Amino acid sequence: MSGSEILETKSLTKAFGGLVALDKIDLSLQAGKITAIIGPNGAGKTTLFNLIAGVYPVSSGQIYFQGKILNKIPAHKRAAMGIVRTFQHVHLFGNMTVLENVMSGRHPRSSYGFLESAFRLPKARREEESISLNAIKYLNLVGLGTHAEHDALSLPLGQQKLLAIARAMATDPRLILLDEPGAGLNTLEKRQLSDLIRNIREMGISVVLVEHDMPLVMGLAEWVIVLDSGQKIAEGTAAQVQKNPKVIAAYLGEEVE
Amino acid sequence: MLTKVKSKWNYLVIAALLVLLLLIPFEWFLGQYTHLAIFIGIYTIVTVGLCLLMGYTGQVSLGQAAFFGMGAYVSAILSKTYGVNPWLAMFIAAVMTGAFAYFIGYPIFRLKGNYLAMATLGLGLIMWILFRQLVQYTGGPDGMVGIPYLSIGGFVFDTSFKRYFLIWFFCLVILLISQNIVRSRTGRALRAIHGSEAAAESLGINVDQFKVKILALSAVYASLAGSLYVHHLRFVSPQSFDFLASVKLVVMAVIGGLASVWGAIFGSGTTHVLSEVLRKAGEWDIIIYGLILMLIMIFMPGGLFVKLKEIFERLRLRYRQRGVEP
Amino acid sequence: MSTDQFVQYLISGLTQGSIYALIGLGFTIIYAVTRIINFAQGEFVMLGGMLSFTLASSVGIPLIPAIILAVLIAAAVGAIMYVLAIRTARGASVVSLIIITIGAAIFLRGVAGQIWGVNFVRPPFFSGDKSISFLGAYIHPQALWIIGTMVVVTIILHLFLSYTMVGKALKACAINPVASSLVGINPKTMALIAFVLAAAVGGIGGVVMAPLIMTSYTVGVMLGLKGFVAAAIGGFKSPIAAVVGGILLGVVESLAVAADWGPFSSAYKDAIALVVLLLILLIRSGRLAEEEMTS
Amino acid sequence: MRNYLKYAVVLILAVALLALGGISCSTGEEGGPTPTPSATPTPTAAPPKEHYKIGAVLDLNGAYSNLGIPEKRTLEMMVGQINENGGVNGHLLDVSIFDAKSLVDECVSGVVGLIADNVLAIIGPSSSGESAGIIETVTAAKVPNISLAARLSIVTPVEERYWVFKTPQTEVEAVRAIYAYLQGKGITEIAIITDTSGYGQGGKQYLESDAADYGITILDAKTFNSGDTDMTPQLTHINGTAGVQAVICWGTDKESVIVAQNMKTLQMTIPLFCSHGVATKAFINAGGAAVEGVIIPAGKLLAADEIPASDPQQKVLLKYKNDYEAIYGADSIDTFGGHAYDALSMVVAALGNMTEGLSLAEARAFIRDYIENDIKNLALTGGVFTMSPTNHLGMSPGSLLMYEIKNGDWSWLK
Repeated sequence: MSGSEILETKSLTKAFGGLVALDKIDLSLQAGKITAIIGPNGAGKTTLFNLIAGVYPVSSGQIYFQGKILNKIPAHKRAAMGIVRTFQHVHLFGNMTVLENVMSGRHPRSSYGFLESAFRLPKARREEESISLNAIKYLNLVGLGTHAEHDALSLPLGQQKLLAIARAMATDPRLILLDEPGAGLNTLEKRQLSDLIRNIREMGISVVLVEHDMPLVMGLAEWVIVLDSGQKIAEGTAAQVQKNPKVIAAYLGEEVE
Repeated sequence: MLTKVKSKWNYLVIAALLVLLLLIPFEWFLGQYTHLAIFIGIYTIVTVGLCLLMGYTGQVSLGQAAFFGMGAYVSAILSKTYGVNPWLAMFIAAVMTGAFAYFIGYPIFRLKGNYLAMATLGLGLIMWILFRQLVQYTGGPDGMVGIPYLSIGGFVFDTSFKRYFLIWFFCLVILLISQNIVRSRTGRALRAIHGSEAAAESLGINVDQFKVKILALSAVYASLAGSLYVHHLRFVSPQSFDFLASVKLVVMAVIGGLASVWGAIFGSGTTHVLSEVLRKAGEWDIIIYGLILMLIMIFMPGGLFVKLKEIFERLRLRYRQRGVEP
Repeated sequence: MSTDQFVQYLISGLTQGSIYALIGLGFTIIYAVTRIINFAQGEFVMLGGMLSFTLASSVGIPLIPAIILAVLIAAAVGAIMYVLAIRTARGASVVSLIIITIGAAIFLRGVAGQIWGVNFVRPPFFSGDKSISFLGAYIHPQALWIIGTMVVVTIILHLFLSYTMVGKALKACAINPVASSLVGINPKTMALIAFVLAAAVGGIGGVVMAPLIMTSYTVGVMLGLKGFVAAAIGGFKSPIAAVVGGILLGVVESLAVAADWGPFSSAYKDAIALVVLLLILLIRSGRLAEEEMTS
Repeated sequence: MRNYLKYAVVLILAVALLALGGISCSTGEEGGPTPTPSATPTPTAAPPKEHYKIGAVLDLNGAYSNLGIPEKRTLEMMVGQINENGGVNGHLLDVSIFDAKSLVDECVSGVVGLIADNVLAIIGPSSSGESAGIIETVTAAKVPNISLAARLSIVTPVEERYWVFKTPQTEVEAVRAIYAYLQGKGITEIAIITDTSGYGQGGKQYLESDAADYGITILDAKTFNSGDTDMTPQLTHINGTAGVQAVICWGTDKESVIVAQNMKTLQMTIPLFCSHGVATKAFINAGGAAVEGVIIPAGKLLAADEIPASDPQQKVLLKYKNDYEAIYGADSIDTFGGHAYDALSMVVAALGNMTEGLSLAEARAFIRDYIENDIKNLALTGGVFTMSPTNHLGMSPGSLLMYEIKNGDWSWLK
């Protein structure tokens, strides 16, 4: 399905009381591509993520996912549609093991409820089977298979970030939103991360990442969108945006790590 | 750890505990404490619900006694005043309480943290006031006496001995059900909510709905316990469901171990055995009770069950090393 | 209802509200710094009252030193409670710590019962027993003392938190313990200060309210409950918020008695008050949620 | 450092436990399974007879502890005296007292425990709510129970209270005593303010039902909760009701003082009447100026010294008062201890007439039957009792006197 749009926004706007965090943003993201959203702090990147993920309602404008309008759809329903996001501050479930974290990612792909679980009905057993199989699959994808039984928070930050991605992947998304996946990682971990993201793309999943780390972005992204103080100021290939004077202006004073 | 690799050891311990449980009410064993054991069973049922709600889902309830009381009063009123069959009354009570919890759950869970604590506390107080003031139905502050016994066919549960087995049957079934729930997709969803609501939501977990559902479930547990309570004592009075009762329930849940279903037994057990042992101490009992409560939390903040598990594990490993695994 | 009566209801509500506020303040201080709901707060209030009675009436120390001594002892108890019971509980979750405060409350109550016996007592009034006429209503001089003390204590706390080094540190610790510990504020010390402050404020409250409402070793339970409600309405945010919560609770209770339509007799005043307050919370909750997201 | 503190905590616990040990031992002695040589007056070296075990559930902590403590002291005092004189027919008395903590559940558990200890009879508890709670238990176990709580409903309907008796005057007597007094004073229009507790609601019920019989109309009825600290709003409402000649307050002592206090603050001059539940020293001591002039009905104990010798109760009143105050200090007496005195006296009377060698069940049945059928014109502190199968209170009328509080003491309104 490459070539068609996976996600579109039309004059998307979000205002918190007085301040306008996002101002009439028009985007259209190609399916099966790695898109990066960059911009200085407070540009509205995370707000954009939260709107797509449905954390809070849009003030005006529309979001379309595979042509379907997304505005009114509650956050927890979007995962089932194939949109999933990770968090800047990893947000792992500390009260679970590594494996259980990923298993909880299978939630939208399984359906048994209180009754089935209370009495261990056949349906529950069947689904648990496939849940754990898939979970292990995705755990291996990010190379954490050997840590399945550890407490999630006992992992170093690098692996925690990978685990978060595995947990998101477990929902079988069409579109995965990565919020600063590279933050706090060392060079080696960043290389692993890039490989993983490419892998995910190879699986035909569209990737959107918000990232401060320019080398990482430029190495990965096939399409880059630049936000500044709630406005889209540029988009294009990595090479194009890097030359864009607006972008350079926006980043002046911003030390680019 | 223990919950996973189920070694022979665990089975041995569980079997031993079950046998112990089975023997308690016999005269030649601990017969004279049957009544105490029954109370432990009843309060365990409420406490399990609280563990699911607080320990797993991370939602505070300072008003659980309200549901406990609803179950008790609905059962009492239906079976005594209107002559409804006690079992039916018990069922109606559970449904009513569950539904009530479900519907108040939606507004209440719009509140978070200490506002939630406040709201549940308020709910508890309001129910308590109603129990006291609706005299024509509830008998007011003095409560109701002469509530009928439960019975199956001709078999009447008219002695503590009989009721002991009935109540602990309920208790164990509920413990097992809860155990299954926490080890399932549902349980993971609940723990996810506790871990991070944002992340849970992003993984397609309907946070609000799970919250009200678990509140309703805990309410149903409390209601069942309440019904058993009145059909055991054949008496009900508002005082058993006041603010302090709600606090007592939280205490049980925490000292047992919030994040462990089986901890509920230890929580309920410890509190009741303590006050039984201390009763002989006259006016001094509450001083010592307070001290012990503090000490338990200071030395085993995770709760008794967690501590016991640690000790048990250590022993097992030691024996393993000695190579005497049976 | 005549205006005189209305004023009387307001005065009564204000007096009770001030009592609730004085107790609520303690809850707020400890919660803000440690996230602990201190169930022993009511016992601090009880201690203040009982001590001032023993010192002033039994031992016969003049009122002022007796009061000061009572407050100091209460504060000391707060410190001891923190050092012995709270700080020793390493790696305990907040819930566990809350249970410890429950244990402490039971313990303190029991000890008080042994020391002072089970009868309720009344320390001497600060300035007589002759009620003062005001806009056709009456107010007891001790009530004025209570309201005044509440106002003064609140102002002092506010200034303390806003303008002193320690106060600012406390605030910082309340907002973000981790960050503040990075800039060299020791959360444990802050927690200790919070407990001492709360105990002292509770003690002061107990001292001023005891002459009017009397005291016994069991009063801590009910007073603590009301104080908790007051603090919770205020969202455990700031001293001012706690005061607003307390006054609100007091006035609503008083007016709930005034308005007794049929079934809603004075028997339901507490229920009515709670319902009203819960509704306020629910209406505000929408906005609160919004705030959380932006912050 | 921290471990230090932990040890400190442990130390405190240890001390407390030791103290506990001391306490329970001492109670053990007072409860006296071990007869001290001096206490056993058996000149013949006959083997000491087995003890008569009696149980008591009293509120030694919590809301009703101000009733429970004098009750406990009274029982311990009596048991001491009786055993010094060689017990009942040579059987030493052994009273084990359980703390019900003013909680129904605790109370029931305590009673179950006592029954398991094979007690012959159970005295207590102090509050109506708890008392109602144990009716089923004692009835099922066929153990006689003498309640120390006020409500009439504890012994009525009597066919459902086969095993239950009580000694305190009920709210009915108290209400009628007050109404009779009002009638005498020509007061016809009153307001009532009652506690929402069982005790208060009991009073309210009879205040409303009996008013007409005494030509009294209730113009305003307000309530408060136990533990409330301000009744000004209620009283403001009453004050705003035209024609109220007197206020009757039905609650326990602390709340009643606050009512008196608030009336004074509102400068209400109409008389205040309180229930017999406030007949405690604390009411006067803490009440101070506020309760001056308050009028209450209460047992004769408060006026023991003034009771004429012609009164059948005089002897027992004086004896109890003097014995009690000899131990616990002057002016320490109150009517609640008296109720315990009456209860144990009845049990002892029954035991005194019990034949040897009865089985436990027989003994329990005998005590019940004796109290029901053979307690006739028995003068005790609360009144003159005549029990019958239709009356498990059996108190002769006129057991309550009206008192006014004058300069810090009860003065009997003869």
